[in-house]
Amino acid sequence: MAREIMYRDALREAIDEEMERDSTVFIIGEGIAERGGSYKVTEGLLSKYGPKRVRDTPIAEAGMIGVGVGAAIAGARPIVEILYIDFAMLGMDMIVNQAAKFRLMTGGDGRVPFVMRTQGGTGGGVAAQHSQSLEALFYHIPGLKVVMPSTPADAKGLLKYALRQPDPVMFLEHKHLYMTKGLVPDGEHVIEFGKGDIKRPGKDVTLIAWSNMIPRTLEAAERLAAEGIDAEVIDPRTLVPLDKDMILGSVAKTNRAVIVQEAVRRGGVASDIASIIQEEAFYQLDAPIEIVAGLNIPIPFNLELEKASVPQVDDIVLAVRRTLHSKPLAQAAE
Amino acid sequence: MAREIMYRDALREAIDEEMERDSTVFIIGEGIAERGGSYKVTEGLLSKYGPKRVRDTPIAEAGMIGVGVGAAIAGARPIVEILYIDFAMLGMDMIVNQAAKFRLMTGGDGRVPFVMRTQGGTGGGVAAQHSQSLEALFYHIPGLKVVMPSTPADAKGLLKYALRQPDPVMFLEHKHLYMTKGLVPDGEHVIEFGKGDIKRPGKDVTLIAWSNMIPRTLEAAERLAAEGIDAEVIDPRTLVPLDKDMILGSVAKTNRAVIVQEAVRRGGVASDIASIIQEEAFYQLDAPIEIVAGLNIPIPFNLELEKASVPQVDDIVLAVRRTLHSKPLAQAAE
Amino acid sequence: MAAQAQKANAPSRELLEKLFRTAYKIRVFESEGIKLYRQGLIRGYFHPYLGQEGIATGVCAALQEGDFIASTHRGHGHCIAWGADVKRMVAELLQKETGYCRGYGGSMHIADIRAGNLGANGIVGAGTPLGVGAALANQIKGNDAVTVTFSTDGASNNGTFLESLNLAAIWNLSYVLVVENNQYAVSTRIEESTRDVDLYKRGLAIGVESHQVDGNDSLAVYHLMQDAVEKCRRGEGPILIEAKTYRHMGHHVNDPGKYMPADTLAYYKERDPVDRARNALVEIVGLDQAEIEAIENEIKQEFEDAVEFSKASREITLAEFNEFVEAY
Amino acid sequence: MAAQAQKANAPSRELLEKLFRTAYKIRVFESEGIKLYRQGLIRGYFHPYLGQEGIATGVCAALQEGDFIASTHRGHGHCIAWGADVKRMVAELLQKETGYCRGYGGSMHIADIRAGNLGANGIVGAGTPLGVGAALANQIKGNDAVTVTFSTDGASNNGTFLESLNLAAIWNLSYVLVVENNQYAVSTRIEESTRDVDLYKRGLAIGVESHQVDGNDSLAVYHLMQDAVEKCRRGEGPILIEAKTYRHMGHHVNDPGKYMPADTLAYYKERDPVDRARNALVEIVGLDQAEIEAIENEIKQEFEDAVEFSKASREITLAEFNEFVEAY
Ligand SMILES: Cc1ncc(C[n+]2csc(CCOP(=O)(O)OP(=O)(O)O)c2C)c(N)n1
Ligand SMILES: Cc1ncc(C[n+]2csc(CCOP(=O)(O)OP(=O)(O)O)c2C)c(N)n1
Ligand SMILES: [Mg+2]
Ligand SMILES: [Mg+2]
Repeated sequence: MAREIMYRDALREAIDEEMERDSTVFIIGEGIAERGGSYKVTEGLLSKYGPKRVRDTPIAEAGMIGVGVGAAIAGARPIVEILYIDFAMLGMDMIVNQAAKFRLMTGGDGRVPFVMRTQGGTGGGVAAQHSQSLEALFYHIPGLKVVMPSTPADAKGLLKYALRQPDPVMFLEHKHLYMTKGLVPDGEHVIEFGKGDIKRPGKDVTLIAWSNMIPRTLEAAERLAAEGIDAEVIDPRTLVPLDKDMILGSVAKTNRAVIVQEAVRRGGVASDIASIIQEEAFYQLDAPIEIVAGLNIPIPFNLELEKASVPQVDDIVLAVRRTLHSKPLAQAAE
Repeated sequence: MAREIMYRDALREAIDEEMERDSTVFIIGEGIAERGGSYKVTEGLLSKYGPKRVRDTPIAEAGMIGVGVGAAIAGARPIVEILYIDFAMLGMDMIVNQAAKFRLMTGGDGRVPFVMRTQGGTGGGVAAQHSQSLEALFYHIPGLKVVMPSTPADAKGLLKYALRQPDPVMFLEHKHLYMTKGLVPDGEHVIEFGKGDIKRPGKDVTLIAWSNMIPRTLEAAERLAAEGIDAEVIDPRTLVPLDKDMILGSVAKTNRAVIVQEAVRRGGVASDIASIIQEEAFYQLDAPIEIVAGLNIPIPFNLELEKASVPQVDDIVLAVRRTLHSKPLAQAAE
Repeated sequence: MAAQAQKANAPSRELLEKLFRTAYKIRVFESEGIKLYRQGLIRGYFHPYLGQEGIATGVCAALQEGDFIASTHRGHGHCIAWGADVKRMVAELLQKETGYCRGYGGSMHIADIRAGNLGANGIVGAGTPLGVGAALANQIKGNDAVTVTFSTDGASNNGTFLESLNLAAIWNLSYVLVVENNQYAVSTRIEESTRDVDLYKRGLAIGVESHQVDGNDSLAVYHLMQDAVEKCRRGEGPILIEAKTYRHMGHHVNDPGKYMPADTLAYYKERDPVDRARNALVEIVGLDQAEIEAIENEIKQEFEDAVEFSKASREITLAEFNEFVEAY
Repeated sequence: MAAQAQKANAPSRELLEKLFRTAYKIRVFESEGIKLYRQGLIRGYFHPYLGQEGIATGVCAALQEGDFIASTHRGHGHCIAWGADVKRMVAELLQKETGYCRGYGGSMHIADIRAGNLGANGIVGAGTPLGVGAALANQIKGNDAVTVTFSTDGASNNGTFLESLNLAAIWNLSYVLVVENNQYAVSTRIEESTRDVDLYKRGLAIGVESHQVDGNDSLAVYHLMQDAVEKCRRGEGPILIEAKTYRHMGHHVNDPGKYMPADTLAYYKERDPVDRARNALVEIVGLDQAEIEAIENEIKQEFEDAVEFSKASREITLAEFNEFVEAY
């Protein structure tokens, strides 16, 4: 059985259940205890688990992340909530040079079961320093797991898994998703990393997206369906590890791929996925892989410009049409 | 006329000439004044320009970078030297959220003529926190210029240009290059951003590399030449802006591309360049684009493992051979 | 913005009127701005400076043209005290092309870079290194400009505080760090964030002359600041000023601020900085009710005009934007 | 590593011998290690702890099993004082599979995570938050472990100092921050890096009990530390200890350290921590020359054995490495 709940509630359930299960799980962040967090994810946890395991912090992102990493090394299971992914930049040393490398530097003995929860993406006029999609920065650092759930069920299952595995996890939520609803299975619900999910099966073109681009891509797919185009929508759910098999399997079937990311085009994760597909499925592609992505610009305050800066449903539809109108290679080569 | 000098001397000449020309150019860093810098790039500048314009700092990377950004906004021309690119992680907020975004956030009025000089790459046993190649992190942030000179002449010309243009520049040197020699033109020598350089012309395959991968790629090209393979070696010199025209022009001629980067494979700049080539030159490619890159792992201390972690000449040669043995698409599609 | 020559004791009418005008202008801007926000004309974040007006008012009155300021996420007050054009401020909040940032920045990034205002900042603590950098630029250029960073209690627990104030200190920069201690970071009380709520001690610990002042007393702030500015121009900077204050409402427009104890709030409202600036004008210089009202009406009118102006302004077009993107 | 029960006044032979053994073992490790470096057997960085032995020695003598330490880039001394196996230390420096990190870490990352040594760190200042985090983990687990971060004068100007010590303070963690003030960051004198060279004041400014001690006096360090540890176990942490000291040579093996004034160096060498620990053993407990030599020879032999062991050890194979890469 399943219940329809909000993304933020699904996250809370995951934290709650894991705190119940494992007494070393704790959470720190700005305004997460008494106030229950800016997105209400941590509401009620303070009264249930007390001030030792649910703590407000000063505005000290480097310190918070660093302390979380240290606690993880020493055998606890910290969740550090960073209000905006933009602010994680203040703690990059602790993420890149400590959390990600500790295992290697200790020859494998040291593990860092650290979870950083944060949120990114555009959100209606919060401007350049509160709107970024920065998953590519973590994606490039070996040793970090990168998780970007798009639904309440994925959010819950992946966060529970994150709190049971031994490596540092960048758990990246999206500010637009917190109040979206979805079915979440009752009972124990854990989703392993590295397993993508086909959010919509199809046969004509493979659409790859994650986080808040999933609802948009699904909407685009519905519009395309009305035109007779049957798109498959794949959500890798975890970018590291990446479910290459699922992506390559789909492309083998459709021969065309469009990757949709909210992050800026230059140097984004979409580029990397494209590089993998062209490398491993070169002879199966009938058209260039299209990337629909954010413009190479910080996000402007003005709402129209903000919209113009990140992929909209129209952009996805157009890209798919372009892909399908490309002549197949066999013809082109003639 | 030209003189043969070392990379580090070329850098010093650029700084010296620009400090001479523009009294608002100044440099700060750890041990750069009295000691002349860990790589001797700033030797002699203190006695020539005095302690106001050549300053040692405490170990405070976030502060140094932030202060540099503020000084740039207020109309000076700072050079901030960060000893290792790894340590730039401590100042990421100032780079990502301040320097890169200020122009947009001020609607175009504010400019940030800030130059951060630092060095990266493996260097013989300095281990995981002193060996990274992190250009991809800056590459992904709109508003930053990313410069990676491979020769003394490029180092000088690009650094001089960096100190005359209005945007934040990540000027990324390589620890292995400081003592390499090359011809540098006499007199005023300035190289504009966005112009790649063909380090070796060829017709069979396009090799794209930068920084310390250039000498290795050239060595590979020589070995390939002995086998009758004529490789073109392109050095974009600046990754942002990227000389797409030069890359696409070369691929149009050779129909095959291999990209070589020291940075780890996952989410590196090579992936992005590959994504551009496949998007814009799809029908011209006779084989998948090969990426020769670092393993997805922090750099180990052990020297043999360090070597195994980043591309060696052999790896490049093998990749080129693989590319050339791929069957052309026209055949494959049949 | 012109620096005042005279010292304490007998403040001039000119000075007191200036202080009141500034404080009142901020009060109107924030109260009326909140209404625009509630009407849906402003989006994103809006952090009102209500209750803290005394600080920006007193600080900026002691500065002069050529000086620099850097601000916080709660930056409208600093901008106004600095002498910004209210028209262009409202236009920015309404994302119009006539705004200070052409609608690209909004409340959290409002700046007037041409006049030496490095702007508000969405990253708590970031204004400190930026301000120190501006002071460094001025030292290198050899002018006598003073740079002020408006900072916060929250930012005092952030690494940038230590790193950049220490740099300002070892380089003897003409720099004043104004710590607006409003005793909250969103809903977190300062007592939860640190063991010692007297933040000026952190300056002392690294050899920086540091003071504490009642931030709701714009005249006291002004005098302390004037002294600090003089010292800076003599090369005796940097200086830290901790100004104690309290917000009149929640953290941002949509925060009811229920966590703020009623009695503490009442205590600070009794010491309202705008009232005090007004009272000084009445009690010390003898302005009558009509004169006060004339000033207030003038300021209210200025705001109304700014709203008109802003509503009539256009937004950046997509074509203009695309050009900007190409050049970025 | 066992905590000592007795207080000042009459130090026991057991304690004094322990202090001397530790200090001397560090001295041998560093002096002999430098020779291995010069022979080309060790690559990368090697930052000797020569001259600073008193600090790690005194601090670790007051700790017990179950406690944690985090260290600096100059971490051999801490590792030894913590009770590490010299064999596995040398093997690590020689990049052998038998090393503490199997040759993956080297001098700058040497750690013994299974014994609660979070390791050396290549990032100045990074050990502070990591140590505070370990203390937090122990508080959450509800045990009475104490965590120590060995830190430096250089790290005291870094933001992590303020941020993480402040967190330790508001959470009353069982944490001791030991600031090894050797008065240099590479070639930069502390006077160039800050206006106030008494770094313990930075702890006081945020309400942390803070002390200063002669770092070359291992016994004094021990007593202060013992007191700090007791307070921590009673829940009265954190505590900051600034230990003044001086390097006996340049920053790393290849730095001749010419910038260090000869007279200052001589001053500190006269107060050599190893000599003082040896003298205490002779003067207070009456050990004779032969007894001292026996101890010294034993320690030298231990090092020689470690070199033999390490040379005979193998390196990680590429196959093993590839497996590690796959799993990473
Ligand atoms: C680095 C950073 N962390 C967190 C935030 C989110 N945030 C915005 S304002 C604020 C509280 C700020 O409190 P304080 O610094 O005291 O300033 P005040 O709001 O009281 O003026 C927080 C946590 C931020 N903007 N930047
Ligand atoms: C964040 C960072 N910046 C710079 C360096 C380079 N570096 C290594 S040791 C050192 C000097 C450290 O001085 P201090 O912190 O006082 O420690 P000491 O060497 O005196 O033990 C520097 C600058 C570094 N490792 N990490
Ligand atoms: Mg506050
Ligand atoms: Mg030192």
